[in-house]
Amino acid sequence: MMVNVLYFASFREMLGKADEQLPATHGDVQSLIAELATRGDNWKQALLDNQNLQIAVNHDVASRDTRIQAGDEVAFFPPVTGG
Amino acid sequence: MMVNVLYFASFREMLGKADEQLPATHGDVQSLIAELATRGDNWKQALLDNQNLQIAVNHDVASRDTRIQAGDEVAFFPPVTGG
Amino acid sequence: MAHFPHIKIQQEDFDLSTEIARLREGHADIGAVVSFVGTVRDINEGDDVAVLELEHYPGMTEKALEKIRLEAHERWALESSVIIHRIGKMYPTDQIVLVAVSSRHRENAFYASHFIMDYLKTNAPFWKKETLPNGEERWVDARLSDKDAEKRWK
Amino acid sequence: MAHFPHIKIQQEDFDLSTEIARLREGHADIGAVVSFVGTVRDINEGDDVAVLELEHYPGMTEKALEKIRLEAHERWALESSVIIHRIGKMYPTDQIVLVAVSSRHRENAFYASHFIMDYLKTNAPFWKKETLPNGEERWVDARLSDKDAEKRWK
Repeated sequence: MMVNVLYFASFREMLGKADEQLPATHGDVQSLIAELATRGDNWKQALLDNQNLQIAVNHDVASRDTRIQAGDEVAFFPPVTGG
Repeated sequence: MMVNVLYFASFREMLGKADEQLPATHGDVQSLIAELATRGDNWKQALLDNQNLQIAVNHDVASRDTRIQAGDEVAFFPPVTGG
Repeated sequence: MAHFPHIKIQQEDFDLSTEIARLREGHADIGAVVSFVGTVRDINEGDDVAVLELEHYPGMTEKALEKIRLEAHERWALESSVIIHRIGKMYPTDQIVLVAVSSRHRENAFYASHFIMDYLKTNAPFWKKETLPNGEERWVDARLSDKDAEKRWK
Repeated sequence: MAHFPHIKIQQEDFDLSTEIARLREGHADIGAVVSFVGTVRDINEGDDVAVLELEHYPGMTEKALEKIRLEAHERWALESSVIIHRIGKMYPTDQIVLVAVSSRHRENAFYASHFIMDYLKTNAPFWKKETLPNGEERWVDARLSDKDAEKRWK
Protein backbone atom coordinates (compact mmCIF):
# COMPACT_ATOMS: atom_id res chain seq x y z
CA MET A 1 0.00 0.00 0.00
CA MET A 2 2.75 2.41 -1.06
CA VAL A 3 3.26 5.12 -3.64
CA ASN A 4 6.56 5.43 -5.49
CA VAL A 5 7.90 8.98 -5.49
CA LEU A 6 10.59 10.13 -7.96
CA TYR A 7 12.73 13.29 -8.13
CA PHE A 8 14.56 14.35 -11.29
CA ALA A 9 17.38 16.65 -12.38
CA SER A 10 18.01 19.63 -10.05
CA PHE A 11 15.34 18.30 -7.66
CA ARG A 12 17.22 15.04 -7.17
CA GLU A 13 20.38 17.01 -6.34
CA MET A 14 18.64 19.55 -4.11
CA LEU A 15 16.69 16.92 -2.18
CA GLY A 16 19.49 14.36 -2.13
CA LYS A 17 17.16 11.62 -3.29
CA ALA A 18 16.18 10.01 -6.61
CA ASP A 19 13.21 7.99 -5.37
CA GLU A 20 11.47 6.64 -2.31
CA GLN A 21 8.47 4.57 -1.27
CA LEU A 22 5.89 6.32 0.91
CA PRO A 23 2.69 5.03 2.52
CA ALA A 24 -0.34 5.73 0.32
CA THR A 25 -2.06 7.91 2.91
CA HIS A 26 -2.45 10.97 0.68
CA GLY A 27 -5.65 11.54 -1.27
CA ASP A 28 -4.03 13.83 -3.81
CA VAL A 29 -0.69 15.28 -4.86
CA GLN A 30 -1.27 18.43 -2.83
CA SER A 31 -1.43 16.52 0.46
CA LEU A 32 1.68 14.52 -0.43
CA ILE A 33 3.51 17.79 -1.12
CA ALA A 34 2.30 19.24 2.20
CA GLU A 35 3.84 16.34 4.09
CA LEU A 36 7.12 16.40 2.14
CA ALA A 37 7.44 20.17 2.73
CA THR A 38 7.70 19.57 6.49
CA ARG A 39 11.07 17.83 5.96
CA GLY A 40 12.97 21.12 5.63
CA ASP A 41 13.50 24.34 3.69
CA ASN A 42 14.85 22.66 0.55
CA TRP A 43 11.73 20.48 0.36
CA LYS A 44 9.42 23.42 1.01
CA GLN A 45 11.16 25.52 -1.68
CA ALA A 46 11.32 22.81 -4.29
CA LEU A 47 7.78 21.48 -3.92
CA LEU A 48 5.48 23.80 -1.97
CA ASP A 49 6.68 27.28 -2.90
CA ASN A 50 7.70 26.51 -6.49
CA GLN A 51 5.43 28.02 -9.13
CA ASN A 52 7.29 26.05 -11.82
CA LEU A 53 6.93 22.64 -10.17
CA GLN A 54 6.16 19.92 -12.72
CA ILE A 55 4.22 16.85 -11.61
CA ALA A 56 3.56 13.51 -13.28
CA VAL A 57 1.39 10.65 -12.01
CA ASN A 58 1.87 7.28 -13.70
CA HIS A 59 3.85 8.90 -16.55
CA ASP A 60 1.15 11.46 -17.37
CA VAL A 61 1.34 15.18 -16.71
CA ALA A 62 -0.58 15.89 -13.49
CA SER A 63 -1.41 18.78 -11.17
CA ARG A 64 -1.67 19.35 -7.43
CA ASP A 65 -5.32 18.25 -7.62
CA THR A 66 -4.57 14.87 -9.17
CA ARG A 67 -5.79 11.96 -7.00
CA ILE A 68 -3.24 9.33 -5.99
CA GLN A 69 -3.64 5.83 -4.68
CA ALA A 70 -1.58 2.80 -3.70
CA GLY A 71 0.68 1.61 -6.49
CA ASP A 72 0.87 4.99 -8.22
CA GLU A 73 4.12 6.54 -9.35
CA VAL A 74 4.38 10.24 -8.56
CA ALA A 75 7.24 12.31 -10.03
CA PHE A 76 8.41 15.83 -9.24
CA PHE A 77 10.73 17.77 -11.54
CA PRO A 78 11.65 21.23 -12.86
CA PRO A 79 10.55 22.49 -16.31
CA VAL A 80 11.95 20.25 -19.04
CA THR A 81 14.84 21.31 -21.28
CA GLY A 82 15.33 18.57 -23.89
CA GLY A 83 15.54 18.80 -27.67
CA MET B 1 23.68 42.14 -83.57
CA MET B 2 21.53 39.17 -82.64
CA VAL B 3 19.43 38.01 -79.71
CA ASN B 4 19.52 34.39 -78.57
CA VAL B 5 16.02 32.95 -78.09
CA LEU B 6 15.39 29.75 -76.06
CA TYR B 7 12.34 27.50 -75.69
CA PHE B 8 11.96 25.01 -72.81
CA ALA B 9 9.93 21.94 -71.90
CA SER B 10 6.51 21.70 -73.63
CA PHE B 11 7.32 24.85 -75.63
CA ARG B 12 10.39 23.24 -77.17
CA GLU B 13 8.29 20.26 -78.23
CA MET B 14 5.34 22.30 -79.44
CA LEU B 15 7.50 24.73 -81.43
CA GLY B 16 9.98 22.09 -82.60
CA LYS B 17 12.92 24.23 -81.58
CA ALA B 18 15.20 24.57 -78.55
CA ASP B 19 16.94 27.82 -79.52
CA GLU B 20 17.61 30.19 -82.36
CA GLN B 21 19.42 33.41 -83.19
CA LEU B 22 17.28 36.31 -84.36
CA PRO B 23 18.23 39.84 -85.48
CA ALA B 24 18.02 42.31 -82.62
CA THR B 25 15.34 44.44 -84.24
CA HIS B 26 12.83 44.26 -81.40
CA GLY B 27 12.67 46.97 -78.77
CA ASP B 28 11.00 44.77 -76.19
CA VAL B 29 9.78 41.22 -75.56
CA GLN B 30 6.27 42.09 -76.74
CA SER B 31 7.43 43.00 -80.23
CA LEU B 32 9.57 39.83 -80.47
CA ILE B 33 6.50 37.77 -79.50
CA ALA B 34 4.37 39.59 -82.11
CA GLU B 35 6.81 38.60 -84.85
CA LEU B 36 7.13 34.97 -83.68
CA ALA B 37 3.33 34.64 -83.50
CA THR B 38 3.12 35.18 -87.28
CA ARG B 39 4.92 31.85 -87.83
CA GLY B 40 1.75 29.79 -87.23
CA ASP B 41 -0.96 28.76 -84.83
CA ASN B 42 1.32 26.85 -82.44
CA TRP B 43 3.51 29.95 -82.07
CA LYS B 44 0.52 32.22 -81.59
CA GLN B 45 -0.98 29.89 -78.95
CA ALA B 46 2.23 29.30 -77.04
CA LEU B 47 3.47 32.89 -76.95
CA LEU B 48 0.82 35.46 -77.85
CA ASP B 49 -2.41 33.95 -76.48
CA ASN B 50 -0.91 32.25 -73.42
CA GLN B 51 -1.81 33.86 -70.10
CA ASN B 52 0.68 31.57 -68.34
CA LEU B 53 3.66 32.40 -70.57
CA GLN B 54 6.86 32.72 -68.54
CA ILE B 55 9.65 34.97 -69.83
CA ALA B 56 13.28 35.39 -68.80
CA VAL B 57 15.80 37.89 -70.15
CA ASN B 58 19.44 37.20 -69.35
CA HIS B 59 18.46 34.62 -66.71
CA ASP B 60 16.16 36.99 -64.82
CA VAL B 61 12.37 36.80 -64.70
CA ALA B 62 11.02 39.31 -67.24
CA SER B 63 7.71 40.49 -68.69
CA ARG B 64 6.36 41.49 -72.07
CA ASP B 65 7.51 45.07 -71.36
CA THR B 66 11.13 44.15 -70.74
CA ARG B 67 13.52 45.90 -73.16
CA ILE B 68 15.86 43.71 -75.21
CA GLN B 69 19.00 44.50 -77.14
CA ALA B 70 21.73 42.81 -79.14
CA GLY B 71 23.47 40.07 -77.16
CA ASP B 72 20.54 39.41 -74.85
CA GLU B 73 19.25 35.94 -74.13
CA VAL B 74 15.45 35.70 -74.16
CA ALA B 75 13.74 32.52 -72.93
CA PHE B 76 10.10 31.40 -73.19
CA PHE B 77 8.70 28.59 -71.07
CA PRO B 78 5.59 27.28 -69.28
CA PRO B 79 5.10 27.57 -65.48
CA VAL B 80 7.86 25.74 -63.63
CA THR B 81 7.29 22.42 -61.86
CA GLY B 82 10.52 21.52 -60.05
CA GLY B 83 11.08 20.53 -56.46
CA MET C 1 5.42 -1.15 -21.15
CA ALA C 2 4.03 -0.44 -24.58
CA HIS C 3 6.22 -0.84 -27.64
CA PHE C 4 7.06 2.42 -29.43
CA PRO C 5 8.78 1.54 -32.71
CA HIS C 6 8.81 5.17 -33.82
CA ILE C 7 10.34 6.51 -30.63
CA LYS C 8 13.93 5.79 -29.66
CA ILE C 9 15.75 6.94 -26.54
CA GLN C 10 19.39 5.98 -26.81
CA GLN C 11 22.92 6.89 -25.76
CA GLU C 12 24.52 6.13 -29.13
CA ASP C 13 24.60 8.55 -32.05
CA PHE C 14 22.33 8.11 -35.09
CA ASP C 15 22.94 8.38 -38.82
CA LEU C 16 20.51 10.68 -40.60
CA SER C 17 20.53 8.88 -43.97
CA THR C 18 19.97 5.50 -42.32
CA GLU C 19 17.06 6.77 -40.24
CA ILE C 20 15.42 8.51 -43.19
CA ALA C 21 15.76 5.36 -45.32
CA ARG C 22 14.02 3.42 -42.53
CA LEU C 23 11.28 6.07 -42.29
CA ARG C 24 10.62 5.87 -46.04
CA GLU C 25 10.73 2.09 -46.35
CA GLY C 26 7.53 0.69 -47.85
CA HIS C 27 6.03 4.13 -48.59
CA ALA C 28 6.32 4.75 -52.36
CA ASP C 29 3.76 7.55 -52.19
CA ILE C 30 5.99 9.82 -50.10
CA GLY C 31 6.80 13.11 -51.84
CA ALA C 32 8.33 15.02 -48.92
CA VAL C 33 10.56 14.24 -45.96
CA VAL C 34 11.35 16.97 -43.43
CA SER C 35 13.89 16.25 -40.74
CA PHE C 36 15.08 18.28 -37.79
CA VAL C 37 18.41 17.59 -36.11
CA GLY C 38 19.19 19.36 -32.84
CA THR C 39 22.89 19.68 -32.07
CA VAL C 40 25.06 20.70 -29.11
CA ARG C 41 26.20 24.33 -29.44
CA ASP C 42 29.64 25.24 -28.14
CA ILE C 43 28.20 28.34 -26.44
CA ASN C 44 25.14 28.83 -24.23
CA GLU C 45 24.12 32.07 -22.49
CA GLY C 46 27.46 33.59 -23.37
CA ASP C 47 29.63 30.83 -21.88
CA ASP C 48 31.66 28.12 -23.58
CA VAL C 49 30.17 24.69 -23.06
CA ALA C 50 32.47 21.67 -22.74
CA VAL C 51 29.98 18.88 -21.97
CA LEU C 52 26.22 18.53 -22.11
CA GLU C 53 24.55 15.77 -20.12
CA LEU C 54 21.00 14.67 -20.88
CA GLU C 55 18.86 13.07 -18.17
CA HIS C 56 15.34 11.78 -18.74
CA TYR C 57 12.42 10.01 -17.05
CA PRO C 58 12.33 6.48 -18.49
CA GLY C 59 8.80 5.35 -19.22
CA MET C 60 7.26 8.80 -19.17
CA THR C 61 9.56 9.99 -21.95
CA GLU C 62 8.41 7.34 -24.41
CA LYS C 63 4.77 7.89 -23.50
CA ALA C 64 5.02 11.68 -23.84
CA LEU C 65 6.82 11.49 -27.19
CA GLU C 66 4.40 8.93 -28.62
CA LYS C 67 1.50 11.15 -27.60
CA ILE C 68 3.05 14.13 -29.41
CA ARG C 69 3.80 12.00 -32.48
CA LEU C 70 0.24 10.65 -32.68
CA GLU C 71 -1.20 14.13 -32.27
CA ALA C 72 0.88 15.26 -35.27
CA HIS C 73 -0.58 12.36 -37.28
CA GLU C 74 -4.08 13.45 -36.26
CA ARG C 75 -3.51 17.06 -37.26
CA TRP C 76 -1.79 16.49 -40.62
CA ALA C 77 -1.89 13.86 -43.37
CA LEU C 78 1.43 12.11 -42.77
CA GLU C 79 2.91 8.88 -44.08
CA SER C 80 5.39 8.14 -41.29
CA SER C 81 7.39 9.76 -38.51
CA VAL C 82 10.19 9.02 -36.09
CA ILE C 83 11.64 10.68 -32.98
CA ILE C 84 15.10 9.80 -31.68
CA HIS C 85 16.47 11.49 -28.57
CA ARG C 86 19.90 10.80 -27.16
CA ILE C 87 20.68 10.70 -23.44
CA GLY C 88 23.92 10.79 -21.45
CA LYS C 89 27.06 12.84 -22.15
CA MET C 90 27.43 14.80 -25.37
CA TYR C 91 29.92 17.32 -26.70
CA PRO C 92 29.73 20.42 -28.93
CA THR C 93 28.54 19.61 -32.49
CA ASP C 94 27.12 16.23 -31.37
CA GLN C 95 23.62 15.34 -32.52
CA ILE C 96 21.03 15.35 -29.69
CA VAL C 97 17.67 14.78 -31.32
CA LEU C 98 16.09 13.79 -34.62
CA VAL C 99 12.50 14.42 -35.64
CA ALA C 100 11.65 13.24 -39.14
CA VAL C 101 8.28 13.24 -40.86
CA SER C 102 7.21 12.08 -44.31
CA SER C 103 4.09 13.01 -46.25
CA ARG C 104 2.74 13.18 -49.79
CA HIS C 105 2.92 16.96 -49.94
CA ARG C 106 5.55 19.14 -48.34
CA GLU C 107 3.40 21.47 -46.27
CA ASN C 108 2.19 18.72 -43.92
CA ALA C 109 5.72 17.47 -43.24
CA PHE C 110 7.00 21.00 -42.53
CA TYR C 111 4.22 21.81 -40.09
CA ALA C 112 4.22 18.43 -38.36
CA SER C 113 7.98 18.34 -37.73
CA HIS C 114 7.93 21.90 -36.36
CA PHE C 115 4.96 21.03 -34.14
CA ILE C 116 6.62 17.89 -32.78
CA MET C 117 9.80 19.81 -31.89
CA ASP C 118 7.88 22.64 -30.20
CA TYR C 119 5.91 20.16 -28.10
CA LEU C 120 8.92 17.98 -27.34
CA LYS C 121 10.71 21.05 -25.96
CA THR C 122 8.02 21.73 -23.37
CA ASN C 123 6.39 18.33 -22.77
CA ALA C 124 9.00 15.58 -22.92
CA PRO C 125 10.81 14.93 -19.61
CA PHE C 126 14.44 15.61 -20.54
CA TRP C 127 16.82 17.84 -18.60
CA LYS C 128 20.15 19.26 -19.71
CA LYS C 129 23.14 19.89 -17.49
CA GLU C 130 26.11 21.84 -18.87
CA THR C 131 29.70 21.60 -17.78
CA LEU C 132 31.79 24.71 -18.45
CA PRO C 133 35.52 24.49 -19.37
CA ASN C 134 36.45 25.32 -15.74
CA GLY C 135 34.50 22.28 -14.53
CA GLU C 136 31.50 24.21 -13.19
CA GLU C 137 28.21 22.38 -13.68
CA ARG C 138 24.81 24.00 -14.13
CA TRP C 139 21.31 22.91 -15.08
CA VAL C 140 20.05 24.57 -18.22
CA ASP C 141 17.05 26.83 -17.60
CA ALA C 142 13.83 26.33 -19.54
CA ARG C 143 13.26 29.09 -22.09
CA LEU C 144 10.14 31.21 -22.01
CA SER C 145 10.33 31.36 -25.82
CA ASP C 146 9.73 27.61 -25.92
CA LYS C 147 6.45 28.06 -24.05
CA ASP C 148 5.47 30.73 -26.58
CA ALA C 149 6.41 28.44 -29.45
CA GLU C 150 4.13 25.74 -28.09
CA LYS C 151 1.21 28.16 -27.74
CA ARG C 152 1.22 28.90 -31.47
CA TRP C 153 -0.22 25.45 -32.16
CA LYS C 154 -3.18 25.69 -29.77
CA MET D 1 29.26 32.36 -64.81
CA ALA D 2 29.33 33.01 -61.10
CA HIS D 3 30.36 30.31 -58.67
CA PHE D 4 27.55 29.04 -56.40
CA PRO D 5 29.09 26.70 -53.82
CA HIS D 6 25.77 26.33 -51.99
CA ILE D 7 23.76 25.44 -55.08
CA LYS D 8 24.23 22.16 -56.91
CA ILE D 9 22.43 20.99 -60.05
CA GLN D 10 23.42 17.41 -60.76
CA GLN D 11 22.27 14.15 -62.31
CA GLU D 12 23.71 11.93 -59.58
CA ASP D 13 21.97 11.15 -56.32
CA PHE D 14 23.05 12.75 -53.02
CA ASP D 15 23.58 11.37 -49.53
CA LEU D 16 21.72 13.27 -46.83
CA SER D 17 24.20 12.63 -43.98
CA THR D 18 27.16 13.65 -46.16
CA GLU D 19 25.49 16.87 -47.26
CA ILE D 20 24.42 17.79 -43.72
CA ALA D 21 27.95 17.14 -42.42
CA ARG D 22 29.26 19.49 -45.13
CA LEU D 23 26.64 22.11 -44.22
CA ARG D 24 27.63 22.00 -40.54
CA GLU D 25 31.40 21.97 -41.07
CA GLY D 26 33.10 24.83 -39.24
CA HIS D 27 29.93 26.02 -37.49
CA ALA D 28 30.10 24.92 -33.84
CA ASP D 29 27.34 27.35 -32.87
CA ILE D 30 24.66 25.51 -34.86
CA GLY D 31 21.84 24.22 -32.69
CA ALA D 32 19.33 23.28 -35.40
CA VAL D 33 19.44 21.73 -38.87
CA VAL D 34 16.25 21.39 -40.88
CA SER D 35 16.35 19.50 -44.14
CA PHE D 36 13.74 18.87 -46.78
CA VAL D 37 14.04 16.00 -49.25
CA GLY D 38 11.62 15.84 -52.17
CA THR D 39 11.12 12.37 -53.62
CA VAL D 40 9.47 10.82 -56.69
CA ARG D 41 6.00 9.49 -55.86
CA ASP D 42 4.79 6.36 -57.63
CA ILE D 43 1.42 8.01 -58.32
CA ASN D 44 0.49 11.46 -59.68
CA GLU D 45 -3.03 12.70 -60.45
CA GLY D 46 -4.34 9.17 -60.00
CA ASP D 47 -1.98 7.47 -62.46
CA ASP D 48 1.00 5.25 -61.82
CA VAL D 49 4.27 6.96 -62.72
CA ALA D 50 7.14 4.88 -64.13
CA VAL D 51 9.72 7.57 -64.92
CA LEU D 52 10.11 11.24 -64.07
CA GLU D 53 12.41 13.38 -66.20
CA LEU D 54 13.64 16.73 -64.94
CA GLU D 55 14.66 19.45 -67.42
CA HIS D 56 16.05 22.83 -66.40
CA TYR D 57 17.44 26.10 -67.76
CA PRO D 58 21.19 26.01 -67.11
CA GLY D 59 22.47 29.38 -65.93
CA MET D 60 19.10 30.74 -64.91
CA THR D 61 18.51 27.88 -62.49
CA GLU D 62 21.63 28.58 -60.46
CA LYS D 63 20.92 32.32 -60.45
CA ALA D 64 17.29 31.85 -59.36
CA LEU D 65 18.18 29.40 -56.58
CA GLU D 66 20.99 31.57 -55.24
CA LYS D 67 18.63 34.54 -55.16
CA ILE D 68 16.09 32.54 -53.11
CA ARG D 69 18.82 31.23 -50.79
CA LEU D 70 20.20 34.72 -50.13
CA GLU D 71 16.72 36.07 -49.48
CA ALA D 72 16.25 33.38 -46.82
CA HIS D 73 19.52 34.49 -45.20
CA GLU D 74 18.28 38.09 -45.21
CA ARG D 75 14.95 37.18 -43.61
CA TRP D 76 16.19 34.81 -40.88
CA ALA D 77 19.36 34.47 -38.78
CA LEU D 78 20.91 31.40 -40.44
CA GLU D 79 24.32 29.81 -40.14
CA SER D 80 24.46 27.99 -43.50
CA SER D 81 22.27 26.56 -46.25
CA VAL D 82 22.48 24.36 -49.33
CA ILE D 83 20.17 23.53 -52.24
CA ILE D 84 20.74 20.44 -54.40
CA HIS D 85 18.41 19.68 -57.31
CA ARG D 86 18.77 16.65 -59.53
CA ILE D 87 18.07 16.67 -63.28
CA GLY D 88 17.55 13.89 -65.84
CA LYS D 89 15.68 10.64 -65.40
CA MET D 90 14.44 9.51 -61.98
CA TYR D 91 12.23 6.71 -60.72
CA PRO D 92 9.68 6.31 -57.90
CA THR D 93 11.23 6.77 -54.43
CA ASP D 94 14.31 8.52 -55.90
CA GLN D 95 15.44 11.73 -54.24
CA ILE D 96 14.85 14.84 -56.38
CA VAL D 97 15.77 17.83 -54.26
CA LEU D 98 17.46 18.72 -50.96
CA VAL D 99 17.07 21.99 -49.10
CA ALA D 100 18.97 22.12 -45.81
CA VAL D 101 19.36 25.07 -43.47
CA SER D 102 21.22 25.44 -40.18
CA SER D 103 20.75 28.05 -37.47
CA ARG D 104 21.34 28.62 -33.77
CA HIS D 105 17.67 28.27 -32.88
CA ARG D 106 15.18 25.95 -34.52
CA GLU D 107 12.49 28.39 -35.56
CA ASN D 108 14.67 30.16 -38.10
CA ALA D 109 15.74 26.91 -39.77
CA PHE D 110 12.13 25.66 -39.99
CA TYR D 111 10.83 28.86 -41.56
CA ALA D 112 13.78 29.35 -43.92
CA SER D 113 13.71 25.81 -45.33
CA HIS D 114 9.95 25.99 -45.89
CA PHE D 115 10.33 29.40 -47.56
CA ILE D 116 13.11 28.18 -49.86
CA MET D 117 11.03 25.19 -50.99
CA ASP D 118 7.93 27.30 -51.61
CA TYR D 119 9.92 29.76 -53.73
CA LEU D 120 11.86 27.06 -55.53
CA LYS D 121 8.56 25.47 -56.59
CA THR D 122 7.37 28.62 -58.36
CA ASN D 123 10.56 30.47 -59.28
CA ALA D 124 13.28 27.99 -60.27
CA PRO D 125 13.19 26.95 -63.96
CA PHE D 126 12.70 23.18 -63.68
CA TRP D 127 10.11 21.16 -65.58
CA LYS D 128 8.92 17.63 -64.94
CA LYS D 129 7.82 15.14 -67.56
CA GLU D 130 6.19 11.88 -66.46
CA THR D 131 6.19 8.60 -68.33
CA LEU D 132 3.26 6.31 -67.46
CA PRO D 133 3.65 2.49 -67.41
CA ASN D 134 2.06 2.29 -70.91
CA GLY D 135 4.79 4.56 -72.29
CA GLU D 136 2.64 7.69 -72.53
CA GLU D 137 4.56 10.88 -71.75
CA ARG D 138 3.08 14.04 -70.28
CA TRP D 139 4.36 17.29 -68.85
CA VAL D 140 3.41 17.84 -65.22
CA ASP D 141 1.09 20.81 -64.72
CA ALA D 142 2.00 23.57 -62.30
CA ARG D 143 -0.15 23.49 -59.16
CA LEU D 144 -2.20 26.48 -58.13
CA SER D 145 -1.56 25.49 -54.50
CA ASP D 146 2.15 26.20 -55.07
CA LYS D 147 1.34 29.77 -56.06
CA ASP D 148 -0.73 30.13 -52.89
CA ALA D 149 2.10 28.69 -50.81
CA GLU D 150 4.48 31.31 -52.20
CA LYS D 151 2.07 34.15 -51.41
CA ARG D 152 2.11 33.33 -47.71
CA TRP D 153 5.64 34.71 -47.45
CA LYS D 154 4.93 38.11 -49.05
